[in-house]
Amino acid sequence: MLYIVNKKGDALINCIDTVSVDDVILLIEDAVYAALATSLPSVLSKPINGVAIYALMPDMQARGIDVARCYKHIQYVDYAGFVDLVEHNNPVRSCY
Amino acid sequence: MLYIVNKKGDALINCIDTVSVDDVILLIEDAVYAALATSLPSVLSKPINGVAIYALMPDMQARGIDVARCYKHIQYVDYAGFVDLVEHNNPVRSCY
Amino acid sequence: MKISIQINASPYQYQAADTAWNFIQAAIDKGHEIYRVFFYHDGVYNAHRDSRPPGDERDIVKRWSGLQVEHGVDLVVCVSSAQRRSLLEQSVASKVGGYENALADGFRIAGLGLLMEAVIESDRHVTFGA
Amino acid sequence: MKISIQINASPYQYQAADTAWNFIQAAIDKGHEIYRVFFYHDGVYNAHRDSRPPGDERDIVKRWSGLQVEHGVDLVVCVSSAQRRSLLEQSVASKVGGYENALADGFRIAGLGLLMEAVIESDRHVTFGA
Amino acid sequence: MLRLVLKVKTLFFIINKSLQGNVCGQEFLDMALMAAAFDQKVVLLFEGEGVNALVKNQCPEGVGLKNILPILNALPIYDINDVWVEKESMEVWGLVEEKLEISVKSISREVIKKQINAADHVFSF
Amino acid sequence: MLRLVLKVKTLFFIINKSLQGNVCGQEFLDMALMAAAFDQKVVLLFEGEGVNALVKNQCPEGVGLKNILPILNALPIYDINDVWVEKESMEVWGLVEEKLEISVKSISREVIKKQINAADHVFSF
Repeated sequence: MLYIVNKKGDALINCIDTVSVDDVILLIEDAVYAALATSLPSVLSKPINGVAIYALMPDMQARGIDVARCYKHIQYVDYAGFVDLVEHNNPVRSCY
Repeated sequence: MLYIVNKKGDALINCIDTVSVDDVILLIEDAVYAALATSLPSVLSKPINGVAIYALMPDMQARGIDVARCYKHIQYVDYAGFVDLVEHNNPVRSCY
Repeated sequence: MKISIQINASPYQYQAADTAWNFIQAAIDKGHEIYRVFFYHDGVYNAHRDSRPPGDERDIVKRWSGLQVEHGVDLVVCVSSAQRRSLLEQSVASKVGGYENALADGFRIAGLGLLMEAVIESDRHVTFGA
Repeated sequence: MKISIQINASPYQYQAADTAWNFIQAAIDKGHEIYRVFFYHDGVYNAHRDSRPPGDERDIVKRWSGLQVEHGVDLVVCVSSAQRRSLLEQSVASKVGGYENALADGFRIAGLGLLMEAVIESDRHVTFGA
Repeated sequence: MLRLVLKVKTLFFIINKSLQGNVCGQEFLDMALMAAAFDQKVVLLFEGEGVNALVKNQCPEGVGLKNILPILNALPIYDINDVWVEKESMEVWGLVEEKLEISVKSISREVIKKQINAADHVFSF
Repeated sequence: MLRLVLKVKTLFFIINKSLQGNVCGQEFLDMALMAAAFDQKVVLLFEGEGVNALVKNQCPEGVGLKNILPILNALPIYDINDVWVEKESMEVWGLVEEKLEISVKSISREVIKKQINAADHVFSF
């Protein structure tokens, strides 16, 4: 199952509450801020067992987010990769 | 200073981060759910020193929220009371 | 006291327009003056004449128009927010071939200056957003 | 594969319409079929002809129209969402005296049945919201 | 509704926010009703904050809004019989079935998740 | 802009969310510019997640959006010189002034709060 999350507040928290092994999370739009390593613990501070977490690179670049400042367990895709994630996972759940 | 908060996620959390003594928080619309006592700790579980917290009763009733299920340190106003809070506090900050 | 109101959210999809309306009624009942209601961002959708909600639901656009008729409240729609969101001033619409009658009764279209004037003249400014 | 898309948010105020558009371009580039784009809730504001953003910004409504012309993508606006949000079908507009030309080129207005048909026929359904 | 549909898909409609205060909840339920009219397998799932949408004694009329309880009560008429609530969310919000307006199936997160994973499409709002 | 305004009010414009991805940030800054044109005392405050709006090297053009950095750079031209960031938020997000596009005053939450309490109006979006 693919979760597409576009905000880092409740939308992401609710998503994390229900993910399980083999799920994939894609952070888009303002949710990419959740990829940033913060000084306080944040919802994505730690890897989630068996869950792949991606962030949409064009939305990262739009916001000037440097990959070097992000959690190491986050992976990155462009829009073509976004399409691939949709192709290879089903169902698709949008969290917004 | 009066905070008018209409959602219980980031909007309320950011508000709680910056309130100080003599501030007033008014929960409206979906933020009234934050008045409900939950089994897990929630952002309003505990009173905040010197900060009065109100919930808009018509929005509570619209959602079938029983005052008996809410935290005891929450107070209630109707729209006339909402206007009074605006009259007696300044500035007014909307968090949404 | 003098209160100015700002509406930043579209009607129906968010409760902002409803909450603002109930607040304004209560403020007027208490003898306060609503100096102006300013519609900004997606709030401009509150002023589209052609909104036709089902008969068993409140008509938010008509309700605003009624507020202007009954209490003379000044309803101002931001011109630049409005152009992006398909609400054209009559003169612009006639020039570009758009809908000349798009704005509902009781509203007027103007610039951000009218928001600033309202805020400067008012004791309180209350924003209702999404 | 066949992908259907649903847009639930207004343009400009939210990134949903932009993200969806970029996604659709990439999907078409990869040879997938966009079975239908269905505009629901405030998403119907994407179909208002009179939207006039400043010249240095993207024109979201025109961009959708272009998608229909270039790739034949079916753009469907939900009729009941649309009526609440000031977008009337031509026949209704002519009856009630509204804007008969409100719908931008390339869109059509229809019922929720067309969303269901799209979902049943498609391998994937992706929703973009506020 | 008489209609020739060859495929039957399993569609989850997930409510994890408030249904009140705006028209989105109503419009979301319309989608589920239409899916049922197309003879699809429809599951309506309430989880997270969404479970609060089911409580009795909602009076949105007081703030001029439409009540969604009549739509919930009419679900069986539209052949929507799979109305699930997430057990864990009920506990967090201190809800028990007697406090709810309609009868639902209380199911654990883990079991729900397995079912969703096997669904064809998931709708949210 | 020549204009007779008798009252000067202190107006806080608080940015505590992303300025990118939509037109709201731009429209919000327009409000601050207009307030300055009316000779009001304008403070633009970045706090919480909003501090991220100030970082260098934003490329919204890649997703077809407008860049807001030119507006931020033009603030002094519009006589907006009080651009504050909350110190604590900078620390949470791991930001230092060199990473920001424009020069700002880094101020503690406590000091900011006292100033806001004395303001006439607060704008948020």
